[in-house]
Amino acid sequence: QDAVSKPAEQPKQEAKEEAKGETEQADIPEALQKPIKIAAIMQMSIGTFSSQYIAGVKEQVAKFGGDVQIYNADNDLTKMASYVETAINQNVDAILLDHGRADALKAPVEKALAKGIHVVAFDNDLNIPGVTVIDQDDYSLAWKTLKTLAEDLNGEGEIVTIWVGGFTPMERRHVIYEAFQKRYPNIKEVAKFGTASANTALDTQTQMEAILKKYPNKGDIDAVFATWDEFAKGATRAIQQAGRTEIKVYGIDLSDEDLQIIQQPNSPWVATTATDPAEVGRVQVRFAYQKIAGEPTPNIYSLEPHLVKRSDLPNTAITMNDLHNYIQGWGQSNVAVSPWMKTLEAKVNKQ
Amino acid sequence: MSGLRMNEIVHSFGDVTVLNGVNFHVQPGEVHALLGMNGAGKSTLMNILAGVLQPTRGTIAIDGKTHTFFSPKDAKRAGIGHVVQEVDAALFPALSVYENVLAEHIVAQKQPLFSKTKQRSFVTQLLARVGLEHLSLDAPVQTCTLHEKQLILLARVLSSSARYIILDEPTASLSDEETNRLFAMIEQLKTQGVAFIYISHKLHEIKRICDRMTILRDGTVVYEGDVSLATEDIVRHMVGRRADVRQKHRREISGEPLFQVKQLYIPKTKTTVDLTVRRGEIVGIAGLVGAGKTELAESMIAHVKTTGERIVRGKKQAWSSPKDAIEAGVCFIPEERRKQGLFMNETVEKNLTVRLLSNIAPWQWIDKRRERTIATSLISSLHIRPSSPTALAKNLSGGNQQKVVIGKWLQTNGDVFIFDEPTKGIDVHAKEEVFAIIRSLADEGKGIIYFTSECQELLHIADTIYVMVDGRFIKRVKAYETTYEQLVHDMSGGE
Amino acid sequence: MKFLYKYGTIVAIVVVIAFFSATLDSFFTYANFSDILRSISIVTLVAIGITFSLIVDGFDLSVGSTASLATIASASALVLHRQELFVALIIPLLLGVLVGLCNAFLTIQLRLPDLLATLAVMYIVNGVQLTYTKGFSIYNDMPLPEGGVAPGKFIPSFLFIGQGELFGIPFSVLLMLIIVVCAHLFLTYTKAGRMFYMTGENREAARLTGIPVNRYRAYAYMISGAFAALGGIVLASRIGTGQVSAGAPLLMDAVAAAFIGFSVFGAGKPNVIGTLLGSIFIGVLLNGLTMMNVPYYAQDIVKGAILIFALALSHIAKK
Amino acid sequence: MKFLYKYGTIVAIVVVIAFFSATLDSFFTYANFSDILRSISIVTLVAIGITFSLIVDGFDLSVGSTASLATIASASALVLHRQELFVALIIPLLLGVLVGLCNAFLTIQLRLPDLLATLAVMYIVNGVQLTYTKGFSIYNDMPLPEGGVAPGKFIPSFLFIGQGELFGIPFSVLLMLIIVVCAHLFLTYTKAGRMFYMTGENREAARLTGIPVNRYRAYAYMISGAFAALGGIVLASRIGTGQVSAGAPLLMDAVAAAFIGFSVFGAGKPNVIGTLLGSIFIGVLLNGLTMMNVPYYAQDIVKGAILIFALALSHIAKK
Ligand SMILES: Nc1ncnc2c1ncn2[C@@H]1O[C@H](COP(=O)(O)OP(=O)(O)OP(=O)(O)O)[C@@H](O)[C@H]1O
Ligand SMILES: Nc1ncnc2c1ncn2[C@@H]1O[C@H](COP(=O)(O)OP(=O)(O)OP(=O)(O)O)[C@@H](O)[C@H]1O
Ligand SMILES: [Mg+2]
Ligand SMILES: [Mg+2]
Repeated sequence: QDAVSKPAEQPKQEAKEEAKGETEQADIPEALQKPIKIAAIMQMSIGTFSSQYIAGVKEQVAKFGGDVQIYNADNDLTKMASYVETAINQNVDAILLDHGRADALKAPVEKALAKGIHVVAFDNDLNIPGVTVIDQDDYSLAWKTLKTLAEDLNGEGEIVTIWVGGFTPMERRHVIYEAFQKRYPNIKEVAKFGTASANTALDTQTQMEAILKKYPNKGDIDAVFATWDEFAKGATRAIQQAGRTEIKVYGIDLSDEDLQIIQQPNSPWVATTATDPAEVGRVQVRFAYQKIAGEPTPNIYSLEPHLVKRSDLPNTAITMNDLHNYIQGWGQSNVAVSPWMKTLEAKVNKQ
Repeated sequence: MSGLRMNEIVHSFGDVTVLNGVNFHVQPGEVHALLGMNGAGKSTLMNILAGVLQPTRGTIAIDGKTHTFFSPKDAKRAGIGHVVQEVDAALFPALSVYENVLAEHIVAQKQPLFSKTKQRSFVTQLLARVGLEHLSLDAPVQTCTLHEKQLILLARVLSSSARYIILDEPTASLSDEETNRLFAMIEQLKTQGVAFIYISHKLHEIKRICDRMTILRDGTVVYEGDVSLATEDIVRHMVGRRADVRQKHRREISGEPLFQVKQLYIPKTKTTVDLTVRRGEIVGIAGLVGAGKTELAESMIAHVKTTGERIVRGKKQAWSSPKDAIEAGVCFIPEERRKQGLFMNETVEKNLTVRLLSNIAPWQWIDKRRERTIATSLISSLHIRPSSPTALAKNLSGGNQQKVVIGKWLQTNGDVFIFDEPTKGIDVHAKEEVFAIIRSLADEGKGIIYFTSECQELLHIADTIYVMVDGRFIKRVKAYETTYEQLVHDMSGGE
Repeated sequence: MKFLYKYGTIVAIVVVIAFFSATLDSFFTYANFSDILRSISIVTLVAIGITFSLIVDGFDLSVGSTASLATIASASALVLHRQELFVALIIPLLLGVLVGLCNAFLTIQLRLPDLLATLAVMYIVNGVQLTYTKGFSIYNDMPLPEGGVAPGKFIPSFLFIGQGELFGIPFSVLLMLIIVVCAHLFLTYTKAGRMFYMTGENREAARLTGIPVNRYRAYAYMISGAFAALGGIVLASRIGTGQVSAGAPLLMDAVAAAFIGFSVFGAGKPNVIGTLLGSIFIGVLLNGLTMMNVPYYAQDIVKGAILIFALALSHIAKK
Repeated sequence: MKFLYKYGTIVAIVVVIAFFSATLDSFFTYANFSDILRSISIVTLVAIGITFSLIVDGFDLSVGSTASLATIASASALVLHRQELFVALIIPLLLGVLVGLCNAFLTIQLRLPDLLATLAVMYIVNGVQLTYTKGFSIYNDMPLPEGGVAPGKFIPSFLFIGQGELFGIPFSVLLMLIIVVCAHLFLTYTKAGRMFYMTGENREAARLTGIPVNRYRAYAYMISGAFAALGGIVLASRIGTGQVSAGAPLLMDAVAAAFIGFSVFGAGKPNVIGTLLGSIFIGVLLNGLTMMNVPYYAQDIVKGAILIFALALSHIAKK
């Protein structure tokens, strides 16, 4: 399982080679002459990260003139598996998966492959030849944030951790957190909590308030490590409303809404590590199109996460589309780009 | 034309005409008794007066002005107050005494708010008038006793300025002292010009409190006038031709004692009773509504938690639920068939065979063919209509429902049958059929206990009659040694 | 026994508070209680709505999704349509009443069982708010599909509802308390309040007493919808976002609060003071357990156990 | 009218299927129907349990969390304790029965209202399964806190339950159909089944007829727990993971299926064939709407609307 999510070297090189050929004009492959039908199946849709991921998928498919159907399994893995089967029965050209677990999806995905339907997965542990798994490298995400936190605290202090189990990415992030605790024994965890519901941010806010009351003095808590941006949002609001902005928040994941919160004056949310959710969606679609076109695709592709610090951002409000101006390499992965894609986009544009 | 007049009132439930051109007249400030046997149509007439039912034909006039009541609200506005016979239908159980008393007042008042202190003192006054000054205003009504509930309803009626108040069996569950207080209150209101319509089966009360009376028989008025009529004459008017039923032939019972209770405690009336049934004997228990008959019957079969000895065929029993009683051979046919006796949404067949499942399903698996055979034979021997075993119980008429309730016990090997008001609400024809069933059970050597408030029936069917008043047996007679008039007399307290 | 029956729930709350105060230094402080009250204000508003539907012997499962709808509606009015405070309040409330009307139509006119009808409405309303937003949350400066960013903002006057303070008391707490007091007075001291209770207690008797029972049942559903919407408004203001499906988790807590309220003071019937106490009970538990560092997964156990304890206390005493 | 009352629900199902078949090429195929049946098999099992509790006039809200508990229990038995198939089946089933016993104790002995008691048990059971796993899912080769990886695996014989096929039919569908048939026969043709119905139909009459009503009510809750656990086992086998809280979403769909089942064949009472059809109805809708490219957020609207339609059909005809 670990092997699945570790960034693999070889696919990246491949990606670079493809990037080089970008400017050349090329003919649209035979398989893509007709409009493409794609099913995007999500384990769940909570918060703005998911929204932007979907937006990325839709945007890229629209540019290619395809047709995408979004399925939301409401955090029900059996439903997710059923959706894959429904998609197969509908004879889609490709299936995009967002999260989910290999144990639940392996059988239907193999069925899809047998019927010649291409599968590109995001952030799950599928390990089937022919399926490209993109992940945002949760280990690296967690480590970048935690390292920043440790540096800022100078390796010493009291922190609050917000985490919830039951989701693959969360569990991976927790592995790094445990390593971090060993590495920095002087950073003490004074409290750890977290609930995932349809209203995670507000629940976190309520619980964070209780923690702040329990540690009412300046210096009782130095920082908050939030393993998910919904957690970070709630913690930030609790801290702001309690006027305890000396407590800094370190998060993982980023969305437009988060960006707006981070940019607020005296926002305690000082750093977050993330990949661009929309970019994830776009890359996933491009891989799917490459598969349909019959081009070679890697089995594993790890998106490079970026550390976004509050101090790196300008004073004026920006959106994630502008972020690349301030964060090196943000959202411009340029992976999985084939020469014919420009032609295809131009053709669609003309229609 | 002063006073209240109901002219030529006709009322039918479907095909059955219950009131047949009734003229009824009440003067202001009088207490007017409305008498009649069970089912004579008293409550129906009063429901029409109170706007609950709309008459098929006929008019109502108050002080010469004709009214049409489309709803209880209209009747109330015209000054009619109604204390109904079945109090629970009119009360709000979880609401306080205070709120229940004020219910109508609140609904009728114009302003959206009310002053709680003023209202509270108003309610305290009302409760004092009906003799409930000890009651806490905030106690939920569901914690009150039956007679308190009745008086609360009365207080509710007094809260509006009603000029004609209907009391439908108000004393059925009142003690002597409470009755006296009620009468004092009636006397006092009379002086203020309020008139009462008083329904009761206790004839001695009528003479004490009423000024005039109307006697109803089978939906027609047979007497209107003074109350100074001799008791025998009143009963004769009420009973009509049916009074001279043939006497029951003498039948001596000498079988072994089948079922005995000793010092059986009745929780509701806080009394204890002793009773014996012999093989082949039909024991009748006569008592007015509220005498405690149902509670006794339910105590006998351990449906109600109680103390006392139960002996079946000489063996002492330790029962904790009706299941034990049934296994010892004691069957109970309850009074409220809808609530206690039937599975309304199930078929007649399933209702009839529910006690016979161990026969038709020896290995858990129900032998449908045998079930059908048993059901069909019961249906035909009981003349149940419709005769389809798959008809739903809820679609049967009352009498046929009653036959189903009885029928389910017939093929069990029960020895003792306890019937609680088995003829309530069923027609004459069905009644005869039920009697025939009971008689044949007795002939087979079963023991029967028959609870009823209809003396007529007891004379007809019972061998031994116990008269029950307020939870006590005040008399035990052989059926052929007593008369209808005597029984009516005994049941109403023996005065 | 009588005492337990009447004050069982309150005893339970006091015991829990005493326990937390003894073991946690920072629990029994003004600031913490003000936080607890603020955190329960939303659930309490929704629970008051449920209390109304329970009073007329109905049941409204759609409140959670109605709250979500209201959250989205006020966020949309402010952010997408740049409307003023008044509009951002009135539209969600009207939508809440509308949902109540649908429930009333289905249960009263079509006579569908209320549990089922409001379940169906719950699905529909949830779908409506998701469809309207296409699953996206609504927030300040959000990029629009047609390019550019959203014209409006969560204005300070709106945010004040959920985040502001008045005389050192959070505004949402004040709002909640005022509404609890008003609803209590309304139900106890007005003609209409009595009629609600009578309708629920014995529908037949109420009809005979001259109460237009169907009208009052419809009112109750509309009030329930309006309170759910109010809860949704406070929710939007508190998180400063129009989060989709944000109201869904409110349902269970609100139902629990209203049910616990049944037994307060031995009332044996739904009542708003009881609902408030039930809600406080749940809020205190969550706060105290978090402070005690009880992991989130074990909190449910304590919550369930204490729910049973509180109920059993008054039920056993009743027997 | 009589016809509509009796066959209203079936007409609705047929109309919906006909509509989808006409508009969608790939809908009316063996493969698709087999998928639909497989997707509803878990919900149906849970819904049969609910049907039992409804038959005795009870209500069991705890089934969702019982299913979660069973999922975790079988995953734990297989993966963490390296047990055989038999143990991985019997332990969750016993736990399910135990939860049923708790429900029975609270509702029958303590006489708490069933909705409330099972709500509290729902919280507790949910907390128990989360606490046991500390919030982690259980999967093959998972790393253990004390180092190393889990000794066991989801063995093929266990995975066969949810993923295998027999004669070209998914095994879980076969299991569901067999159980529906058995439960139907049990309830219709056995003495005990009859007693369940009688107990629910009129508890007092049943008691007076000598049926030990409390025992049958307790049985019903235990059966409900056992079926929820069976649903959880199939769930674990289908997803090959001990996913925490995986059973929670089953509750609403199962309740809806059981309720729709009421009106099938005009039965007017809970019955397993009806429950199966209700479950199929929901499954067909979900499948068809997905195929028609109705966005997931709008599907709730259609689902709610059709639920109302199906219910109204038989209710209106009844009047
Ligand atoms: N809703 C109804 N449908 C059909 N028949 C009814 C209905 N209500 C009453 N009856 C019948 O009408 C007749 C008169 O009933 P009513 O209640 O007026 O008698 P009553 O004189 O008040 O008797 P009691 O002294 O027992 O109260 C009875 O035969 C009864 O069975
Ligand atoms: N405390 C009480 N509160 C309210 N209703 C009561 C109470 N006790 C008894 N009752 C009801 O009062 C009615 C009369 O009581 P009971 O059944 O003991 O007398 P009865 O002689 O059998 O009268 P009936 O002829 O009506 O059967 C019954 O319907 C009973 O359920
Ligand atoms: Mg009468
Ligand atoms: Mg009786």
